[in-house]
Amino acid sequence: MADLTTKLGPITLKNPVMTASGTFGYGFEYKDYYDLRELGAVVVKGIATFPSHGNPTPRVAEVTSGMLNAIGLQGPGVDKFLSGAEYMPFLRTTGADVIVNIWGRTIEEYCEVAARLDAERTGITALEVNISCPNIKEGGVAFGTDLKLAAKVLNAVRKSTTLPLITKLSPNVTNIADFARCAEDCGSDIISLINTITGMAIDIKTRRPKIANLTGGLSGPGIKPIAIRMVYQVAQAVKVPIIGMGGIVDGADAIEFMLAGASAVAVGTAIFADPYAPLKVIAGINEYLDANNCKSVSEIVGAIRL
Amino acid sequence: MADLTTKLGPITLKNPVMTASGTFGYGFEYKDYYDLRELGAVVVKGIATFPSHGNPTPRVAEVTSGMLNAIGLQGPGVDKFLSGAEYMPFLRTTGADVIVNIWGRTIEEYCEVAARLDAERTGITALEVNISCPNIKEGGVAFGTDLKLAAKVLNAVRKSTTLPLITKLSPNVTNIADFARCAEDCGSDIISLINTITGMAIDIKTRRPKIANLTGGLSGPGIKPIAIRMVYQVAQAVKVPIIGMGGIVDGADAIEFMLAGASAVAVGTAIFADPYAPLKVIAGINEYLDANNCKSVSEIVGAIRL
Amino acid sequence: MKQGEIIRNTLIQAGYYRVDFHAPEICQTARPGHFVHVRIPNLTHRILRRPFSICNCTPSGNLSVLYKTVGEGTAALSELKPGTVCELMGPLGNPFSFPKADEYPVLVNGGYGAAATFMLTREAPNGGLMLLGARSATDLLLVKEYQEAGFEVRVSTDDGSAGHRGLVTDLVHQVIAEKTDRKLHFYACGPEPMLMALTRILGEKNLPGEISLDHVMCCGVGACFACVVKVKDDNADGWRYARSCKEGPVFKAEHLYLEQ
Amino acid sequence: MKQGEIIRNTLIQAGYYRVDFHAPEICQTARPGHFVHVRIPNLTHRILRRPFSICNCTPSGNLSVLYKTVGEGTAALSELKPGTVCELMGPLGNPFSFPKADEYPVLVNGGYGAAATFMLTREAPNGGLMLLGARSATDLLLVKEYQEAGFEVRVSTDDGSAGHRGLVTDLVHQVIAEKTDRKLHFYACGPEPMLMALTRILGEKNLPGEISLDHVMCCGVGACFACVVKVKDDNADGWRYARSCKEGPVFKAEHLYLEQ
Ligand SMILES: Cc1cc2nc3c(=O)[nH]c(=O)nc-3n(C[C@H](O)[C@H](O)[C@H](O)COP(=O)(O)OP(=O)(O)OC[C@H]3O[C@@H](n4cnc5c(N)ncnc54)[C@H](O)[C@@H]3O)c2cc1C
Ligand SMILES: Cc1cc2nc3c(=O)[nH]c(=O)nc-3n(C[C@H](O)[C@H](O)[C@H](O)COP(=O)(O)OP(=O)(O)OC[C@H]3O[C@@H](n4cnc5c(N)ncnc54)[C@H](O)[C@@H]3O)c2cc1C
Ligand SMILES: Cc1cc2nc3c(=O)[nH]c(=O)nc-3n(C[C@H](O)[C@H](O)[C@H](O)COP(=O)(O)O)c2cc1C
Ligand SMILES: Cc1cc2nc3c(=O)[nH]c(=O)nc-3n(C[C@H](O)[C@H](O)[C@H](O)COP(=O)(O)O)c2cc1C
Ligand code: FES
Ligand code: FES
Repeated sequence: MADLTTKLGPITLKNPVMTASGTFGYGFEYKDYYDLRELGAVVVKGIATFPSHGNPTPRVAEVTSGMLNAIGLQGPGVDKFLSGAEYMPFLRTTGADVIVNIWGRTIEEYCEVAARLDAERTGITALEVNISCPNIKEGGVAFGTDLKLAAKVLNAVRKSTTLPLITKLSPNVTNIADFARCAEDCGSDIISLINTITGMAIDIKTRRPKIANLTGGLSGPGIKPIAIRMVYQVAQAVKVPIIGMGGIVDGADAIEFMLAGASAVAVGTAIFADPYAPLKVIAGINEYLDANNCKSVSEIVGAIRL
Repeated sequence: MADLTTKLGPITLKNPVMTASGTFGYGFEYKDYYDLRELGAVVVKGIATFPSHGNPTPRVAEVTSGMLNAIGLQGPGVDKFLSGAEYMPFLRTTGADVIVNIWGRTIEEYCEVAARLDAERTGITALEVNISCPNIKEGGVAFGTDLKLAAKVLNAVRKSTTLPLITKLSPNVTNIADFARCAEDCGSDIISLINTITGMAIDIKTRRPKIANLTGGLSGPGIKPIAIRMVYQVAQAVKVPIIGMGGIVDGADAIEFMLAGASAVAVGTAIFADPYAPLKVIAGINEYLDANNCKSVSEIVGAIRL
Repeated sequence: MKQGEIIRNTLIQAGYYRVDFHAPEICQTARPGHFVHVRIPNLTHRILRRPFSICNCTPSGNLSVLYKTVGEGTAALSELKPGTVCELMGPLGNPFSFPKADEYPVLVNGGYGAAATFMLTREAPNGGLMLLGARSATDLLLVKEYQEAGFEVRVSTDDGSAGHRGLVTDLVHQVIAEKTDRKLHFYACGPEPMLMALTRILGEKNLPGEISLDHVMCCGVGACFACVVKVKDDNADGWRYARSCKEGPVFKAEHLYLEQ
Repeated sequence: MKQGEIIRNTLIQAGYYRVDFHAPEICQTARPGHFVHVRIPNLTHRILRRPFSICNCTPSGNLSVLYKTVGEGTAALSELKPGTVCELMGPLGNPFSFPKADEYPVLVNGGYGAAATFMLTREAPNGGLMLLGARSATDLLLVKEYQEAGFEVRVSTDDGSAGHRGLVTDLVHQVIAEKTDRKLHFYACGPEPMLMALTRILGEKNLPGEISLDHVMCCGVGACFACVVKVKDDNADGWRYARSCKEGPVFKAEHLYLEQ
């Protein structure tokens, strides 16, 4: 059995497999399935300063080897997240590593939620900044697809907290490496990618979009080759460690991400097919490492042979 | 039986279903399967001024609900294309509408191949300019991911031919609408999209990239939601007609593209699973139109209900 | 993951199938209104589970589902042979409440909704009434089974091929007018327009009811917010989105927030 | 599209299966070295066909394929039951040449390569020699069948569990040394390193041979340039990429361009 301990810049996890934000709720929903400490970390659904209804329904549509979602970041808001029994207080009792995914509609909101979590940081291992949200003040373009806006929000969040910062990149850009370098320059300790790819589906019977929001984010096995490519490109561009995700279903998928340069991975949509998917990924990584005589999981990070 | 006649700016096709460049060779390879005149048009594999070996092997890798390819535009070159028995001379005998996909490594090469085809245009219905090729002179960035380069090449090609011009857009950009507007402004009569999305896959046994070229283009059913979204965005941005493609397998897929705003569609990767796929798509469109009491296929173009 | 071996999987009437899984663990705690989330193994390009109401459970641990083939998933399910083992999550969701001794249960169902309420027949030993709406006589499900379980069944069809010609809500009005001596308690599952119409009637008449809603689901356990339904809330907006997989699929009719 | 109903599909030895399709149209024109491109219906997240050599064809129109389960597609194929109908494209490719009366055919095979050359036994009425290499005795395929068809079979195994311990190319050297009185013509199919070694030997000894290569394919008909192989050419580079689905899978050994 190889050593799965995973060092990601300032943080150390017991293994490299976490849940992808938005696909594992707040951990609470899966508490009867397994001990959350088996996971490298629990990454919770995006948290904002305010409680949020999210988008109108339908919010999801299944597509070939994937799904579209436009949940629209429904959530309890940071106050309830820090106080409600099924949120952070519950997570603290589990002893699991917790990464809190954060978002805002303005730079100020990003900073505020970061600062609030910083102030009550017990049990929080890191913050993950989701910059794929539409910016409302500056014309609705997503923070994560505009380099200048991305730099602004990331610099500001960096000043709002001393917690380890993960920046989660949007794949909906021409050059992902530019955004990775931007995140690194702005003081991110870790980079995670990919978030969902903007897609659309139309019901040909009703002629209506299958997602009330018109477009939604594509996730699942179909996007893996795009995610692997982007993780590779980012690994060539920056020195900070990478959390890779996008379509991971099994250990082999995770290994592929790690060979491309990811130090850790997150399992998202696959959890809907199988809540135990993250544990199966851990087991699969272990088997691969053993079969390949690797003593430590770090040996395979970036170990693609060109 | 509805009227399938399809007007695309300056050209009129008997139906809206063509083959996607690179997936149907030069038509010749499928001549024993069916009469090529059954197709809206045959779009041939990309042609350059020179014969080209293409990339080293392996060039393709199957992935979940899709495939990666880096054929690297192997081809006979324009001279042989115009004279060789299995190329244009064969196509002329079929009476099918023929669209010639063209590419180059420099702006000059694009113009030269366009001019050569213009000069021997008998049987050529239109040219499709593939701008997803890496530019060699200007630092290797793809023409299709840099607005200034795209404008340069498209303006130059426009001056080299009076044949109807289709510009084929790359999906590997932050804002596809910008590129569509650029193509329209540069005099393109029609816009086609999407080309493949850059992806990567790694063999975890050998740790080598599954594509010798490292990255390849992702195609097939998995990319359809991204393609539909981009077709919709382009349809909102320009007035010229659109040829939609990306993951079309059946009539329902084609209808989805047309509702999003495509006036015609191309079937690519699905041909590998079933050479008859384009004909099945035509039949499927017909059935849908009949079932929905549409007299003409044009009725459903852009007919999404918001 | 819990496993369920398919014991039978047969067409019961045009378009409708019954599949029985051997799933003793799920049967132990299953209640009317609960659902199972089924992973369909022979559909490898589809990634989500399919939710189905638990129609019945036998003491020997066989769990039956009645399903209509509407798309790729249900078509693929219908092709599975006995012996196939499926992964099941369940029992999931918030079930119907236990019928109270002093109440008269009135079930209002459309299509396969009849499956969702069937186990209530066990928990209502004094019987009750089942109102079943369908397009046509051939779409009526479980009529004999409800009768055998001691329930009176009244049906309506759109085309008049069986029972009342018209909507099942017409029958609801009739029953309300007729059973003035009973404390009625409604339980319903079916197409959303029917459920919304029923909710309105119950609101107007101030009658208690529980409504089981079918929304597209991903996680099935309350983690993803895919399946939400507007329910009344005392926040500023007067409503919130409740997760129908966890807080539902059964909601109290008076909690549902109806759009104007 | 041509259809082939599965008549049988059985494990023949550890890891190897034989599937018979009823495909009379393909059988009519199939020759040794031809392949069929099979669409595997129960693998809906995989979009490409799988190519397999046509191992044999019966007068009644049954086409058999021997296959090794190496990945998802072949595993899914092995689960198909008789009665399943598959879409087949074929016969595809450039087959082996007809053995000439004055030549002595020597087949050199590794693993399932033995299937690709099997129909040559029909076209070589005077028999011939089959050299078969495998990892171990349990990987040897079709030995009895070749013998019954009048071919002498010599085997080599990596582990010495049957025949010569070592490489099949050792047997090639032996045969060349031994059969100096015959006009040898080689036909080969198997793992690429073995085929390349054989090509080198044939080049050195100036002996004729035909090599069937397995490259990943998409279209199978020469349209996509996925499956290319370097062959000699009189252009400036001395080579070009030939499409192995159309110009191959069988190439003349002397045409193959070997990298240094
Ligand atoms: C709590 C609950 C209980 C249900 N009980 C039953 C039952 O007892 N019998 C029965 O026949 N059906 C029942 N349904 C509906 C059933 O889940 C759908 O018919 C089924 O998911 C359709 O799958 P498909 O692949 O055939 O259809 P497709 O249209 O191809 O499915 C596409 C996607 O939409 C989802 N979807 C489509 N229709 C529905 C729907 N009505 N509800 C939820 N998701 C849907 C699918 O799960 C899938 O993710 C229930 C649904 C819910 C939420
Ligand atoms: C002309 C020809 C004849 C063949 N004849 C036989 C035969 O008679 N018996 C037999 O067992 N196998 C034969 N093969 C190999 C067979 O095609 C592969 O074993 C099979 O495609 C593997 O599919 P998979 O999904 O199980 O493997 P996976 O590894 O999951 O397949 C992934 C992808 O790679 C392709 N692939 C993988 N291995 C090969 C290979 N060796 N050759 C070509 N494509 C490959 C698959 O088709 C698929 O597209 C032949 C191949 C060719 C080209
Ligand atoms: C239903 C759903 C909700 C999501 N919510 C969030 C979120 O709140 N914040 C975030 O950063 N990413 C969110 N994501 C994106 C995932 O975390 C992940 O980046 C993406 O789904 C790709 O991984 P996958 O293919 O394994 O799902 C969500 C994805 C899904 C499917
Ligand atoms: C093997 C292969 C070769 C291709 N070659 C070309 C090409 O020469 N020129 C071009 O513009 N597009 C080429 N394409 C892109 C297709 O024309 C099409 O845009 C893309 O594959 C998306 O459609 P699909 O998902 O239906 O295949 C190629 C695609 C494939 C799979
Ligand atoms: S399906 Fe995920 S919250 Fe209900
Ligand atoms: S597989 Fe397409 S050219 Fe050979």
